[in-house]
Amino acid sequence: MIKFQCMSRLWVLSVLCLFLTSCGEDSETIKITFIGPLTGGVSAGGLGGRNSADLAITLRNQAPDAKYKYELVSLDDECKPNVGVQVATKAAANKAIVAGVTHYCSAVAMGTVDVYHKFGLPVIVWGAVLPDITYGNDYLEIHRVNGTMINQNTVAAEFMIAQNFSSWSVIHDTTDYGKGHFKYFERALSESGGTILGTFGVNPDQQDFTAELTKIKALNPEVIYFGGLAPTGVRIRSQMNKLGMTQVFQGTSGIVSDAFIDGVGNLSEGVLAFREGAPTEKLPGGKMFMKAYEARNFNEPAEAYGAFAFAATNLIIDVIEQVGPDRKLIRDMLNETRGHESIVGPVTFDGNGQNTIAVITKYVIQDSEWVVWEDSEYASGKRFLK
Amino acid sequence: MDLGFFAQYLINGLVQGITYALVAVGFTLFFGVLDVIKFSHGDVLMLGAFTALAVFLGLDQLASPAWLSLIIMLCIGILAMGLLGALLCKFLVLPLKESPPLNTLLITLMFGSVIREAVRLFFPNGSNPKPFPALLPEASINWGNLNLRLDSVILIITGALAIVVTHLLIQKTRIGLAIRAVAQDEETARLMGIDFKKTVLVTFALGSGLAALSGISTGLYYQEINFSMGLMLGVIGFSAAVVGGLGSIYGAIVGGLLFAFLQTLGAIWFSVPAYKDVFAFAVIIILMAWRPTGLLADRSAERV
Amino acid sequence: MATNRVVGRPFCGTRVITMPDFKTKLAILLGVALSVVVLYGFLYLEREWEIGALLVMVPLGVYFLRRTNALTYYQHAAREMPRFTWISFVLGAVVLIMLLRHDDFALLMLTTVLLYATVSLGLTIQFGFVGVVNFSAVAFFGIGAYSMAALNQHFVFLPDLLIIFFSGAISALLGALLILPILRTRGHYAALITIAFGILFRTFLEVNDVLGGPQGLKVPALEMFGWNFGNSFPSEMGGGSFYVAYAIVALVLVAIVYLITRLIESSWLGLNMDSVRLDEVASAAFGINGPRWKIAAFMLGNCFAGLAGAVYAAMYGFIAPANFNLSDSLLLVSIVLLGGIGNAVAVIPAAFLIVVLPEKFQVIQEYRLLLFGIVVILILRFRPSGLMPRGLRQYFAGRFG
Amino acid sequence: MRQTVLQTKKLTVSFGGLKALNGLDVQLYEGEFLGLIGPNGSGKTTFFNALTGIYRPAAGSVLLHGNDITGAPPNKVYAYGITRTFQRLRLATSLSVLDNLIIGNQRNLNLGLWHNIFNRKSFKRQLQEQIQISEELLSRFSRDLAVHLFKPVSSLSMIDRRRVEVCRALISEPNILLLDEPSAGMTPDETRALMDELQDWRVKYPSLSIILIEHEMELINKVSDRCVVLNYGEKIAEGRYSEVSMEPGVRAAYLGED
Repeated sequence: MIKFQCMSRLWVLSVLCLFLTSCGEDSETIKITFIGPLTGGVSAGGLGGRNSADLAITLRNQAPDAKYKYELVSLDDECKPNVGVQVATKAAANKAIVAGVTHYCSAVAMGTVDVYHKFGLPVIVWGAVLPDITYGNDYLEIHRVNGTMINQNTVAAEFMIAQNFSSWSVIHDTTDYGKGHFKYFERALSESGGTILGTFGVNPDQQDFTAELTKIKALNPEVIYFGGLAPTGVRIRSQMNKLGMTQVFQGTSGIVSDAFIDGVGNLSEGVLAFREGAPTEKLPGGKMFMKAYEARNFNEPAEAYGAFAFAATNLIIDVIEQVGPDRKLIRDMLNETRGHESIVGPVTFDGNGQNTIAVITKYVIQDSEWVVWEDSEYASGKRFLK
Repeated sequence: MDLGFFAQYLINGLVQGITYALVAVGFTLFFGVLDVIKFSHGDVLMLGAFTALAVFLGLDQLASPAWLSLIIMLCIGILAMGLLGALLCKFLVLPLKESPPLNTLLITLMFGSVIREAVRLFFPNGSNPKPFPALLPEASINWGNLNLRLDSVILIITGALAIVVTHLLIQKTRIGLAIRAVAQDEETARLMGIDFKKTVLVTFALGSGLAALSGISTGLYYQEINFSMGLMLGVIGFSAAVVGGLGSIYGAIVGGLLFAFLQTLGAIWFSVPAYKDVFAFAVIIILMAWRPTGLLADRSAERV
Repeated sequence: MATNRVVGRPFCGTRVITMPDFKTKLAILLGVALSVVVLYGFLYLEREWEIGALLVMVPLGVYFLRRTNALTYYQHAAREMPRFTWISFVLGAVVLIMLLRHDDFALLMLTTVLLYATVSLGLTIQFGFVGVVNFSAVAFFGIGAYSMAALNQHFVFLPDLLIIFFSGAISALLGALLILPILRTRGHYAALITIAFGILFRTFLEVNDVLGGPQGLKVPALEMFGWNFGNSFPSEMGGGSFYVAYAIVALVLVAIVYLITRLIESSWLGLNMDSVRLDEVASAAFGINGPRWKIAAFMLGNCFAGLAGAVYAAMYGFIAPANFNLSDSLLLVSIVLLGGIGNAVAVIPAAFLIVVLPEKFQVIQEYRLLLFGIVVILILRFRPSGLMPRGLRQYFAGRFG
Repeated sequence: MRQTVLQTKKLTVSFGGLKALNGLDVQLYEGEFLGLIGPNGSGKTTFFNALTGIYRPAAGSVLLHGNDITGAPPNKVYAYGITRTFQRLRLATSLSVLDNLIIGNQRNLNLGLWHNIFNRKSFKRQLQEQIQISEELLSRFSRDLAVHLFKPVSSLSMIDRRRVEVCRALISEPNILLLDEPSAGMTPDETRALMDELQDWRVKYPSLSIILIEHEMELINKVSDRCVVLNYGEKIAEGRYSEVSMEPGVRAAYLGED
């Protein structure tokens, strides 16, 4: 019994300690938030982005000429709008956080822009591609380094027509990402004069696509356009093989990742995809980024949008170095970004905060590697699609 | 419709249906002995596939021939999941026997999400889909528009065989007798000297082993596995078991095939194939209203 | 003899604990104060080691309280004076809201907890009382949310308070579609029907662009009693986040729904529902119309979910199909089970755990759901019937006549 | 001649092809104690289930005071004043004794929303009334049992549970009581005690008619006014136990003699 009393007193004491110590002030670092999906189905992209943002912060903290010390506050939005609003509120309501690098999933970004506006937190979107995120509002706080799906699909459609393809079948997932891509691709294609033979909206969690593919087989298009992310894309490309289908597989930015090649294996040869931004590996800064990323030994690869998260974080830090840690000043300064050099090419924000220098890079998989089209043996005529 | 395409749909549906049926048999077994839903079933399936993949990657370095690798993968995968199933039962399911049955559901649900998150985090680069080796012969016959592959045929036969063996195990062996006795009436079975705990553990091991088998065959068929593959398969397997009639192996088979059939039909009918799940589940709701205890469950009157 | 009886008196072994009135009241107030402090701390603590310490301290604290029988005493006190307890807890919640009035995020979480608790109370009636399992709670929550969005868009003239009620009603009415299959099936079979409905609902919203499709819908802030809920409180009113208004609306909602649930439980309605759950055949033999109670409970529970969904939509300002997954339904079911099935009070601490804990685990980033799963497994393993198992029915407060 | 309260005419219940009851004619008079005997599976419980509306008869009719109530649902049958007990106890074990008894008194409860939710004063009055009735009823059966009124049924002994089940059937003061093997799981002494208590009750309510399913022949002999013997869903004999038990057909079917 004595032991019990002793223990309970100890307990009360330690709880008091806990409260008292947690009342202490935070250290003098400048906080930037990163928000993306760290758990659940699309966490691969989110973790790649988180690591890249983290890398940007670490590199800057190591730089001798940096004025401030920075700290990254990473939050998980699970790719769910409601959780996104929660964490966005958490970040935006925290006055210590001065800016954010936010969102991979478009539906989440759509839900949170109001929150950032309300609390005045300037953010740069690093991965979500729905045009409405920047163009659906006139909030000064919202910026985006990556291009939208409009740019991507215009380039894609024109390019494919130039390669003498004329008929498509579309498989897209029914999330905002896949549906949006389909919408803009269809629009671009009708302008360029291609035809879509059939469209198949599918559930991204779906495992088996043989029924849809059999239907496509009957339509016999030249190209299968896939709007969606790597996991679904891997399944579809593998299952095409099951049915003996040899159509050209054209994807969107969502499949530009090593995961796609790893998942598909040998079948990946000749798969096409398009991504906003200059090819990371061709810019001097990009090479440095890839090397530094490698050196950190992260558990996860940077994925397609890691470079954007890195660029966005760096852009924010550059602005803070210039104007100091003040949300309003950062916001206004960000809006004046013109031709800022980054690892994804120069960044210029238009009136809506959208990066207008929409470089779209065309990729093709050659020998299990994403190769920029212009450098590939396909472009030089040594290999042929199909 | 062209006959070739028709046959293609049929084969696709059959492979899927057999996979669903294998999962459903697990649900039916657990329900039979313990009257519980084990919601982690789909995730156990996924873990089985990942275990097999890990084994393969290990064997790959020893350069073992494909058939040998396959056998070792199957053995280790099934045994490991059987063991996991038994452990899960022993430490999480049986201790909750006296509490509300839904709590078992919750604890297995959480266990499933722990497995899922653990694979995602601790399997190297586990948040991305993983290629699964194509160890089955890939020969195929092109017959009109039908592309019939040898591996599909092998998988259909293996799946069917596994179900038949399970059925025989339950109908013809001593342990099968014990399982049936426990399923009939736990109290009486105990009085007859049947080791209740052991029987339940064996059943869980059996069901989980089957899940591993279906996980591995899913991997072999699609040549790709990912950490969330068990989610939908689990829900569909459960639906198949229930529609067929819980407690009946035939019911599980019928339910599995029916579900695959509905999905394929939905994919053919609707211009947006994502409606196929809406369609399949809507039909299921109607079927349940028509046959409240499933299609094949014995509808003996309740004892009053 | 019948005058001085304790009705539905709590038993602790064979001992009946008696306490004088003022002492009971004091004990209740103390408990409320303690809860407010703990919750405040819970919402306020942020850092890694703090959360870790909390995870160790809270179970230890509960253990100490149990060792000293404080919890048993408290339970009895609350049973003796349920009305006083209820009012003090509502006041305690108001105090908590006031304490947190500048902390937007904490208020958002608190309000979410209250709204989830409201849905869980609906589930308590559904499967805690009458025994109809519902694995599509989030679908009805979603129906409420989408009704709010749609009505707000197309019927601008309707006052928001009315829209909230309509949302609840629409939820209940759409739920009526499931009545026939649910009445015909039971147990796991009924569970499947609701699971199917949940998946159906989500896929439908996503594929169809009528209600915004996968991109979701914006929902304007509430406007009630001449106050726009999107506004922060001006400094002459003491200042405060705009979430304060939502928190209060949610508090009023949960308080009313809780009251309704408790009144149902402590009347013949609840008794009949329990009877139907425990043995439908025997109940029928004593004149209880099972289907009638099932329908009533199912509709009422869905109505609660719809009401909560409407407020939720307005507060978050944005809804999308991805908010309404099967996993969210299971989360709501977890709240009821973790609390102790059928116990209306238990829903609130359980909702706190299930909603706030994953949020607290943000510090460990990608490992948070793993840890959350483990914590829930441990709780269930050591409290197999939930945190606060349901006790015997109590028709009236402790003393009688 | 006493008045017939319940009468079945050619009552037939079938499961699939099997006829569990085959053209059964049974009459029950007012205030009578009728024993229903027969080997296992002879259709005794099925007869109860058909009477109380749990099974729907395939043919034949059930007349209550001359009114046809064939196929009425269980809750209607209860409203007509027919209550029953179950062979395997079907009490709500997690509820208190009081709750179980109140469930039995369903037809005297006011289920109105106003009464239950808003007008708690009048509800309280009804509750007090129910407590009093329950207490009186329980103490009639066993003085000790009334003390346990607020305890969960799961904490009671077997005999007490049996008593509660019988009380649940009696509390609404039915006209007809159907007892389905109340002696199952009890010692002979306990059974005797229960039967004595029932006999006391009959003295108070002479118009109550009882049908008793029982395996214990001695018990039937002691308490029943008349017996009906079933075999394979058909009535093979009827009359006083002493007469019936002598009939060769009964001995063959029931007592297993050649």
